[in-house]
Amino acid sequence: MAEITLIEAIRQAMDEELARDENVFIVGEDVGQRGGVFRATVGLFEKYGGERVIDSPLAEASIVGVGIGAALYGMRPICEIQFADFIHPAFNQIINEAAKMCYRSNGEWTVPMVIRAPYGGGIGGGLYHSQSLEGLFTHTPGLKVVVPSSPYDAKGLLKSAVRDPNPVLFFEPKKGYRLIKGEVPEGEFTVPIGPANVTRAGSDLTVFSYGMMHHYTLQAAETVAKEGIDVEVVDLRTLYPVDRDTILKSVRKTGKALIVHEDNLTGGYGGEIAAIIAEGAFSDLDAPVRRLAGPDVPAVPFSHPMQDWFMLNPAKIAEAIRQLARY
Amino acid sequence: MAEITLIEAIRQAMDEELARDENVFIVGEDVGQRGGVFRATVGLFEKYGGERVIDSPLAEASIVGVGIGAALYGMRPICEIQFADFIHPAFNQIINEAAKMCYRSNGEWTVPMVIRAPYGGGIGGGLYHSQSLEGLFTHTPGLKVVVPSSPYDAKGLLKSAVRDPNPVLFFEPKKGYRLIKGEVPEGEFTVPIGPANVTRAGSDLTVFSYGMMHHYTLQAAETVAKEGIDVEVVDLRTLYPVDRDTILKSVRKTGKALIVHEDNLTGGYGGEIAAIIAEGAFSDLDAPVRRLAGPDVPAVPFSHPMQDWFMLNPAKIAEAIRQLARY
Amino acid sequence: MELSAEIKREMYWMMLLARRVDERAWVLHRQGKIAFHISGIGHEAAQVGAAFALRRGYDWVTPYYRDLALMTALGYSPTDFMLSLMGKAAEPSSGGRQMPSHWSLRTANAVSHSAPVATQTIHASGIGLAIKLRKEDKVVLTTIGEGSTSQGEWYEGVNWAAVHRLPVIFIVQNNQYAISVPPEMQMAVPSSADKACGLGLPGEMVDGTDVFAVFAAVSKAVERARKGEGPSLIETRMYRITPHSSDDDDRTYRTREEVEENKKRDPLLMARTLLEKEGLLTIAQIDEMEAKAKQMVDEAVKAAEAAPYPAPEDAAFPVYAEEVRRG
Amino acid sequence: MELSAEIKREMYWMMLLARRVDERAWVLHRQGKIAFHISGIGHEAAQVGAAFALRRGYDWVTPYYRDLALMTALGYSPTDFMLSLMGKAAEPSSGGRQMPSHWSLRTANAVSHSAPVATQTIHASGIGLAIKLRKEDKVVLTTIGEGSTSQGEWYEGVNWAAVHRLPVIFIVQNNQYAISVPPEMQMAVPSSADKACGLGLPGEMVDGTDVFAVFAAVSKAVERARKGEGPSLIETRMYRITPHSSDDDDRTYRTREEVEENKKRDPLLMARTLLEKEGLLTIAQIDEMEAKAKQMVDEAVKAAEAAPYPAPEDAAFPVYAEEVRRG
Ligand SMILES: Cc1ncc(C[n+]2csc(CCOP(=O)(O)OP(=O)(O)O)c2C)c(N)n1
Ligand SMILES: Cc1ncc(C[n+]2csc(CCOP(=O)(O)OP(=O)(O)O)c2C)c(N)n1
Ligand SMILES: [Mg+2]
Ligand SMILES: [Mg+2]
Repeated sequence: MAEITLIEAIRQAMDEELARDENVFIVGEDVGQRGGVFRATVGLFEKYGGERVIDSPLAEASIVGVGIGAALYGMRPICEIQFADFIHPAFNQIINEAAKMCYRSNGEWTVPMVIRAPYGGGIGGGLYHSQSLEGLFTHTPGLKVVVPSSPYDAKGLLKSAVRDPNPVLFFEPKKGYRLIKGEVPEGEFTVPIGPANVTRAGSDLTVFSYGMMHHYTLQAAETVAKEGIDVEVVDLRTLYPVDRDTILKSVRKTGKALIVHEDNLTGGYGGEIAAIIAEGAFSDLDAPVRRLAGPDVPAVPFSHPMQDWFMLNPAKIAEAIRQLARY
Repeated sequence: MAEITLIEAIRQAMDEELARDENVFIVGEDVGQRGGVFRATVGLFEKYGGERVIDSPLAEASIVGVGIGAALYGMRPICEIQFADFIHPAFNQIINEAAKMCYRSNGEWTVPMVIRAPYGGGIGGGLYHSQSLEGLFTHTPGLKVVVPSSPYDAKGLLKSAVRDPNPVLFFEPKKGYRLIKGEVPEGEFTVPIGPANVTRAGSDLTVFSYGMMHHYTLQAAETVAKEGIDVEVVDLRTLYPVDRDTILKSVRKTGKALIVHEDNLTGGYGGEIAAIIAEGAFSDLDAPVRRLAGPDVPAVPFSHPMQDWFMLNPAKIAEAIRQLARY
Repeated sequence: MELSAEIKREMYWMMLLARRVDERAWVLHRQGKIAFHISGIGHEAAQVGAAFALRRGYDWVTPYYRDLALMTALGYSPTDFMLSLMGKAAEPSSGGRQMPSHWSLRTANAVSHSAPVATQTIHASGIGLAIKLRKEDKVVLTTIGEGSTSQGEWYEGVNWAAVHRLPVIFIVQNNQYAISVPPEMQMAVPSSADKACGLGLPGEMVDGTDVFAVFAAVSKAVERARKGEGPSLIETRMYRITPHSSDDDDRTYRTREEVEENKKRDPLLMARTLLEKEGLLTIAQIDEMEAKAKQMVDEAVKAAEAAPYPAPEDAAFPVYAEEVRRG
Repeated sequence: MELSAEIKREMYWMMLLARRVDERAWVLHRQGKIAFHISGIGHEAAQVGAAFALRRGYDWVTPYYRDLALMTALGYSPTDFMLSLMGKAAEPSSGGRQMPSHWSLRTANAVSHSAPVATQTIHASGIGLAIKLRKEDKVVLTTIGEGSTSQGEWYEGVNWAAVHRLPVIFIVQNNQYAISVPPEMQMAVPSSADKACGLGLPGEMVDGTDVFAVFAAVSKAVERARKGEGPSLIETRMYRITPHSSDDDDRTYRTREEVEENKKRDPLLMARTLLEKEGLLTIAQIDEMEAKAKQMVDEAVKAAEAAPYPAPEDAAFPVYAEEVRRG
């Protein structure tokens, strides 16, 4: 098996889906000749032509809205939002249109569509090239929200997303694009949208995370393992709908839960997970449900000392694990 | 003291603020001669003229964005979004601009602005005239989110919002506009943004809610009181920033918490409250933290049987209270 | 294209039928049998003229709420409409989920739309893109009110079609009001057709009370689009004879004299006069049509009243495409 | 307005200074001393010409990231820029919170902007509205790239100013690319100035490499605005000589020959040639300016390198206006 980067896995998934189904096409800013500002679509314009890899005018509502229209007609658009930070103009189209179409038409119309958006900080991008936005989208019935953390999952989940009959918002941890590498089999495979993944079995406590933070969590778990703390790690992967069963099963086993995300703490996705645990595993809990998350400031600042202050890392996660283990 | 409706309290607050400060102006769709589709601005166009009560072109991003520009210049705009359901096109201006302006300019620029938006269902409005959207905005540092539930609070909080140096999103429970009446003193008063309000003292359990659901909760509390269940009721009022102290103090006293909101359950505001309680009052809890909320479907359907299925009411709240009390 | 006498009569019939259905809705509202109606009275010529320029059932449409006559011409029956007014389960747009006049008719390629204005404009371009990608000769027609052309999404949608030369016909129904706001407060150009020059597509203003003039203008645009020559923008100008909706009180912002004056250009009267003058329509034929319309409307009301409401718990579905139950 | 020799030389000096600062930024980037630079090389004539048409410090500006020369002319010093490139605390736009070139200069009435393009267009109209409401004779100038005029918020912002006849000058800097995407993929009109006709305001295209032509065109627009005659739209056309930013690789989408060809219209060279021909600029004067610029840039780099970073924990503030610490 070849070891590839996260972004190469994403590129491969799109390449294979474009080859498999002629209804699949890509639309976004600079996705054509430029191959995307992160190079996720590199080579695809040359291979499939400008009719299937389309440079959009610079307007996100139209990228998503045109995708919706095409999906209604039976196409399978993959819409690229250049940075998650620029998804806000498309909010109406995503929340009010794509996500509500099936329900509002009693199933007469569906929107099979993927929206890819690189998210997250730690790359010197400042307030508007670093945002984690899953907390704004994990409250929308009709939408699926996926965040992969490994090349294997990225490829398998993106292929599933393209084939899914619903709108899928696919947040990609951009700091991990080239940093995270992993083995990915050659042939066709998919990873189902829905189930969370227990990526490390353990008995002392469970850490729930996703994306870049899941990557860091595995590192932190190794660190504390040497200190005798046996951590179970769950990669949530599909954030919406939530895989309640896997979450509750793990907490019932370990009795302690820590939720880690980079997005701001208050009102973030971690609140929902904590609430599910607090309600569903009440009598199994040996400690308060803890959350470790980005601070409640608008977004990641640019200057490095400030960026470091904002960002989580394996050391900060390890420290939160130790504290919870001590409880 | 006069007994007035919720919407009259809102109208009075705007009237008085327009009279008090010449920097205050209103901008929105049909706010002028029409006096607003809910009649919240009725009479103000005649009294203050078309320069201070401005009919905007039909474009929400511009209503908020023009408000931001004017606020930067030193004005105090009150922006009306006709229905909360139509706030999505303004999402970028609210989240990326208004809320981040102070932080991103290190305080050089601030946006003193109010955005009023009628929200909520039960009025036969279907998917797009019934939405509860606080869950999408209570995750944004830099923004304040307020939901009044009584005429007194509505007037006092709206006046505080107009005077607040930050952007304040003011969600008004439109089903209560004429249904909810209460005493409001004649002269000048304000209600501070920030503190939650214990509206009913009790010892068996605490119900946290806001807006229309708080109104219903008080009714439900009366019902179960006759059955011997002594409920404490907290009106959260300011949803963001969260008043953690009042929340935790009440749960530490009663040992049981129920959170009630009309907005969809998963990823909703209740998750954050549950998480705060689960973490901060762990050892005081005698039962799982419960949430009673709207079901996870896109929004309130139009047809009455379906609308009733979606909506909470005092009876459903009373039943959830009984269940929790029995735990 | 020269129209046969028969087709001209059929166009008149469609206008008449839509009018009688619409009038009955107002009666039902006054009787307290329905809670809401939004009317297309005065718009029939524009809508029927446009519909007849299409290959109905082959071409695609993304309509808006004022399109009762357009939808009637596309096959949305009086019974369908009455079902929708009453929120009955068999209503084809949404099974009672959406408010009345929020159309969808899969069999006619008429796409589900929402209330947030202008979202459908971008969908039309997306459908147009799909048609172009598949190298088909279908066209898409989309409608909107003049006030809603202030919305950024409208601009983005038209721009897409212009840049990519998509087979889309953008119809603006300028009825002189957006609820209470006149066009001068929406745009600084005399006609929304003037907006075409800034977007690089042909723009034309046509008398929206003249069904045959509209037919001719739209036919020309359809031909252009079908031949791959790109989109067109057409403003059909008329007057909104009724209040905005049954919730509106138009006395607050316009005089009765103005309304009466404009009723002189009632498109139904004008078509009738014209056809009578041309000798294509006799009094007997008109009486027959009126009798048939009355009968159809009576039967529709009866059928709708007898039809069952949706089961409350059906409101739980279909949030995702997997939950769609066909048949 | 006839320009004195002195002012013409001052304009040249501003262009030169901005150019040398910009070039140094590229050097610092190659040296690995800074991580990011977005360049205004080729845009100096348009920006300096526009700046000099204003009453600087009196009129208002909402700029965009490519406006180094504009901001230099408004008083943003080379040291300020070097501080921003290095993320140092004393940087006046954001105290290191924002990426470089995300300007704000309170003393110059230059408003903080973000990265999401076109949001500043609406702010300009809001400021224009405030100026009009206060009956002052200030004007607002706002800038943007041609690609970003595809954004719905741009359209809404310009429309507002046109409808309300606000004192706003909308400058589009058409540099032939939006990252990799050419204007033909953004708009179906030959120039963004053509968009004015659809919005009902005067539109003009001017050679953006000719500082005096830009000055003349913008001066005319400023005069109109100051007299209450409403907004104007001006496209200044030039060529983006550098890659989009230091993160871009423009070899993927344009040839070296094209770039070299366009360098012939370098605005700095053109201004110099013109001033020399008019006898307003001697070699000695140029040498002196170059020496002064070099010295200023050297000192700026030194000062910035010596300046302290922000304290990490300063990143916690100011989320709300109450937290702003002045002085
Ligand atoms: C985004 C959005 N904002 C506000 C509304 C509320 N609203 C419904 S119809 C309407 C006026 C529309 O006027 P126009 O576009 O001229 O269409 P008309 O109703 O006159 O046919 C408004 C403001 C809405 N539906 N969507
Ligand atoms: C809303 C939004 N979408 C995407 C981007 C990413 N982006 C940054 S600059 C740019 C191109 C802008 O081109 P143009 O408007 O022509 O300005 P130029 O950079 O050429 O001066 C893009 C797509 C952004 N900043 N904001
Ligand atoms: Mg209208
Ligand atoms: Mg450009």
